[in-house]
Amino acid sequence: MKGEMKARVHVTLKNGVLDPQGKAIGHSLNRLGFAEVGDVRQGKFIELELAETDTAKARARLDEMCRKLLANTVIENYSIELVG
Amino acid sequence: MKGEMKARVHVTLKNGVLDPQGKAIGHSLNRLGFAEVGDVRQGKFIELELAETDTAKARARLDEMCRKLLANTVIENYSIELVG
Amino acid sequence: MKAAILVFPGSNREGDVAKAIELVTGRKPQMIWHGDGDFEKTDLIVVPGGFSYGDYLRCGAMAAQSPVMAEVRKRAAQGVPVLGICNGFQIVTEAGLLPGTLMRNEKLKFICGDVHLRVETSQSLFTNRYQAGQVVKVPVAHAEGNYFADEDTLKKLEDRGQIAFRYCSSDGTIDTSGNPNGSIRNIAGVFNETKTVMGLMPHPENAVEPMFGGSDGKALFESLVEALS
Amino acid sequence: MTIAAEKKLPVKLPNEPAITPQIVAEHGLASDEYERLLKIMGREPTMVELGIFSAMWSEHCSYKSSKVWLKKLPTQAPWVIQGPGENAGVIDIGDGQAAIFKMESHNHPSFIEPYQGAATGVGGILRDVFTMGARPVANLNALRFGDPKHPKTRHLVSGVVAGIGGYGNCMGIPTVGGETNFHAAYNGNILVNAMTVGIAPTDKIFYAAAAGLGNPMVYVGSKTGRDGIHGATMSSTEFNEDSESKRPTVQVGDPFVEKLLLEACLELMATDAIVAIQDMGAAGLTSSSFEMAAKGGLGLEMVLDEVPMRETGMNPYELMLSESQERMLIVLKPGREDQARRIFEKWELDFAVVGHLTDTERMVLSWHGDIVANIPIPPLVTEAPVYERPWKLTDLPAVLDASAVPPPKDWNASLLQLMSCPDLASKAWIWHQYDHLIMGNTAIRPQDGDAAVVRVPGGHKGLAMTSDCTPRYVQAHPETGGRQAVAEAWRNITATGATPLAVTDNMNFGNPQKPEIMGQFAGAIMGMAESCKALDFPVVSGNVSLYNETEGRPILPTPTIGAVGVIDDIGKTVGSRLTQGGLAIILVGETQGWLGQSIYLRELHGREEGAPPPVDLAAERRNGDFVRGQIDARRVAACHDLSDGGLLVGLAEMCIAGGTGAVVRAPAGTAAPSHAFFYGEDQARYIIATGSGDDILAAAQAAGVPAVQLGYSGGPSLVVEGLVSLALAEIKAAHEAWLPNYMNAVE
Ligand SMILES: Nc1ncnc2c1ncn2[C@@H]1O[C@H](COP(=O)(O)OP(=O)(O)O)[C@@H](O)[C@H]1O
Ligand SMILES: [Mg+2]
Repeated sequence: MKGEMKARVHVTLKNGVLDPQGKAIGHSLNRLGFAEVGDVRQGKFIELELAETDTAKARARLDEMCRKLLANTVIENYSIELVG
Repeated sequence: MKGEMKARVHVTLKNGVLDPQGKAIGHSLNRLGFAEVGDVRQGKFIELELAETDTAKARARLDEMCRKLLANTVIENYSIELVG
Repeated sequence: MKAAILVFPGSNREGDVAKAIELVTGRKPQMIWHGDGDFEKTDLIVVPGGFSYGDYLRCGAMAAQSPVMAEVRKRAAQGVPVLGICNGFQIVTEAGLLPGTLMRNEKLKFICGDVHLRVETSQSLFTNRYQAGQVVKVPVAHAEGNYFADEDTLKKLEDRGQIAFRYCSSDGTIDTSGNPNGSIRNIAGVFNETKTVMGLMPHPENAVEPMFGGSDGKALFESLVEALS
Repeated sequence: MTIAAEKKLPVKLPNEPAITPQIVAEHGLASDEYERLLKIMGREPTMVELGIFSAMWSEHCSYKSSKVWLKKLPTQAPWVIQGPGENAGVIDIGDGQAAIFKMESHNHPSFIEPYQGAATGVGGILRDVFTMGARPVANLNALRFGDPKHPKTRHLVSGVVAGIGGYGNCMGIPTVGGETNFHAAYNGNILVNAMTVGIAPTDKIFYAAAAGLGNPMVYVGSKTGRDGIHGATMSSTEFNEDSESKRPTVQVGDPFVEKLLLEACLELMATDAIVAIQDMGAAGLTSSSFEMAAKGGLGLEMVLDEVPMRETGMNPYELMLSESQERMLIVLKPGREDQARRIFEKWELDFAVVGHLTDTERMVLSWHGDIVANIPIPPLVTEAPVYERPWKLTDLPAVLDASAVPPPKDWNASLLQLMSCPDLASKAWIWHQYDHLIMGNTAIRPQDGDAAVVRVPGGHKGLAMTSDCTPRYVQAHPETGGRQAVAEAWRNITATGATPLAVTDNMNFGNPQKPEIMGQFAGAIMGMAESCKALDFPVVSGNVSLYNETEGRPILPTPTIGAVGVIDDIGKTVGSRLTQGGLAIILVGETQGWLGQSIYLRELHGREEGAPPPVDLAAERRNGDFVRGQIDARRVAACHDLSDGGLLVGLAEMCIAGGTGAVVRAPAGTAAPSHAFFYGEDQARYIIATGSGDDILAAAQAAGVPAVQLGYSGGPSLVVEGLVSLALAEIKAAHEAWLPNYMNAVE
């Protein structure tokens, strides 16, 4: 059975890596009159349903998914959260 | 001075809206041997620095930013979090 | 020269590069389906352009994990030349065969049109039919071609002559006016350390006939024929 | 089983509401239409059945207001293989090859959600073409936006362009041409018309008519979700304030899946397993299954439980009306299910046998073992409402006397102003976002010629294609405007050296229940029909989009014409770029100096008045055939047809595209005032640049074609003796800056 556990993964660019999307968003917000906006960074947010009940195992598997596919560890960090 | 407050915005697809990205990611994970993965949805995660000290005001402004630019409210939901 | 072209779900310039290779070699390259972990011996592996797996998540990320790429990694280690074009460059980079990464274009838009490139070296399998410093006109068509690498990597690339092409203006000047996507130091194409793997964002395969976009890209394929036949 | 088919009464779904007049109205059915339904059914319908009727009888699917008029368009020629009525039109282009093409609108969805609306518009038209067995080789798009100053316009341009590019680029089909206009009449209702051209072998064309009792119907592609339910009914009703609240009905496209679907379908088509195939467009599974059965004179039974579903808890009503994208319905030969399944599974697509063909001429749907719909097919088609709506033609406005229109105060400034006005400014910002080079066959790119020219794979032939309409002419006088749109498309193809072969149209109009709107429609059709007849240019496919109004304000009537032509030797094709000095600049066609409805009048004097330029079809034909002949004889270096903005704008476009200037003057004896001569929009004209000026002039005289030399190419400037002297760099900068500057600005 799938969907017994839910995971939320955040993938963000490492510090020092240029973020063209974040920069463009910041720029646009400033031009739209949101002068209070400073640095903007854009990342990804991935929600997964997992057919797994063991939290520790789920976490280990998610870690593997992130390293293998979800994040490019040359330029990105990731963080994993398990819910329900 | 900018950067006195940090905000985190999550933008996710509304329920029922097709998420081609999430679908492809789920497929790929399955193919890579992560058979336990069921539904996958991908969203955006945006971090902003704000030159603002009033939480209520910041929240109202962020709401406006989301509606104006960050989210496409036709198909997306957003949520706002203020940190520090 | 025997060439093999990989085909992923979502590849779409495999036909263009096959046509270009056939034009210079007179023989049809073999097309390799992404699920095939093994394929015939070949002198050159081409990873073509397109939107493998929809370019979802990160361009090239899902294709880099396919069975066929495991085989490509193995063969590249044995010295079989690999050419990654556009999405192929992204895939090869995600697969760890080339340094750096390709990010969203600075202006966040897909861009298609002719660009000028300065050939940085003629000392390679891929560029021996060009002159170093020569300016050529070749099209680009991508949304994520903004090359990025950290300072250490860039220094190594420069020191070892691993930069193949840079975007430039029509007179060869390297400045922002000729840079279509914000690539760091105008880098359009790079080699691995042994110069047996090359990735580039522009499409030399769409510049091999005078009536259809000019023929400045042809020499790249002729270089390979020269080196590999 | 067959005998008792009609006796199988459907059950109601749990919680199914009783059918009230309000529910009927919400389904867009008029009360007399509902009466008609009751007569056909002989009983009250279930919700599923009501939904099916409503979709099939919507304006979008039934063409109920336009049918009687569309019949007036000529649809035949010896080279037409398939005219209107199938998914797309098919013409013979020689060598055993056919060109398959169609244009379709996605206006309302694009206004609500510009990216996805435009993207799924491209996805839909691509499926229409590859469902017939063609590999798409080119896309075009015709866009009309509101006033640039309107607060929504920038956002709409940005989203629509990104959506068209996002879908077409991923599919690997070059987007090679189109047109883009701005006018306040589109403020609340933009137009997004997308066209696809494909190539197939003439002996391998696939049609939608089902055949073969008992043959399996299979569903392939993406799963069905709750997308766009009511989309077909929505696109058939007028907009109002709360149509924005219908937002969740927007469909999201997945071009990646469509690319897989294209490859999988072509792979299956290479076998002989297919009997009939039909894409699921508007009204999804309903219209696709219905049309296949109706065209084949058969019935069908579908088990809706078998339909691949994206979400849990979906019901038959939703399954039948969903407009989820990237889906197809196929009738297979018996026993070919496994062969087909293997192909679709290889491409990682859903595949399901959902039903089979029967001889009952009824559509019978089952769900969890119960029958939920049982509808007789023929009466739903034969008794579909058809309206001869009252119509009132627009009177021809008074002809504007050119001498009553003031000349420009400053000629240089006037040319710069025209070259940078929204309608005439370069659209490079748009087409650079489209991959126009993939496939390596693009010989004439956007802005390099009047039509795009694409090599037909596997030979030396070229296909020329264009999209044209001048809505302000149609508004002023629909008959003239209809005539002009077809003539301009024909001319654009001619200017590349290709022979124009056939037309697809996209009729975008307001509310047909208003006699003056219906009159616009009728007038435009009459004008188009005349042109198509006179130019041997049949209509082979098309689309009608009505109710393009906001708060009662209609758009400019916009019958967009997409056209295709062929040139046997692509090496002979010419573009409009002036790349060489010392060439004679020759004007072909007669110039009276027609300023009514001209861009000059609108942009410099703020007036949208007068009769539009008349279209002399005999002159069109004569002049066009002459120009094509000269190109074929390789006497022409560059050629450009004259349309918006007139002679001087056309010449300036040639100069800046090719980086070569020109020095010209009005020929001795010109009767028209200078501003009318240089900015008038008289039809049937071309500019030719040639090294054989005398030969061409002599040939023109012999052929009875008006032609006159205006000057020579060369130099870094465009010079009109005594009037204009501008560096090309300055014209180019003005021409190219407007759109990017506009898009980068913020209010
Ligand atoms: N939306 C668009 N997509 C692609 N190309 C476009 C678009 N709009 C305009 N173009 C291109 O810009 C050029 C100028 O368009 P237009 O002024 O309509 O040409 P013409 O008047 O010669 O028909 C053409 O090559 C056309 O294909
Ligand atoms: Mg036009």
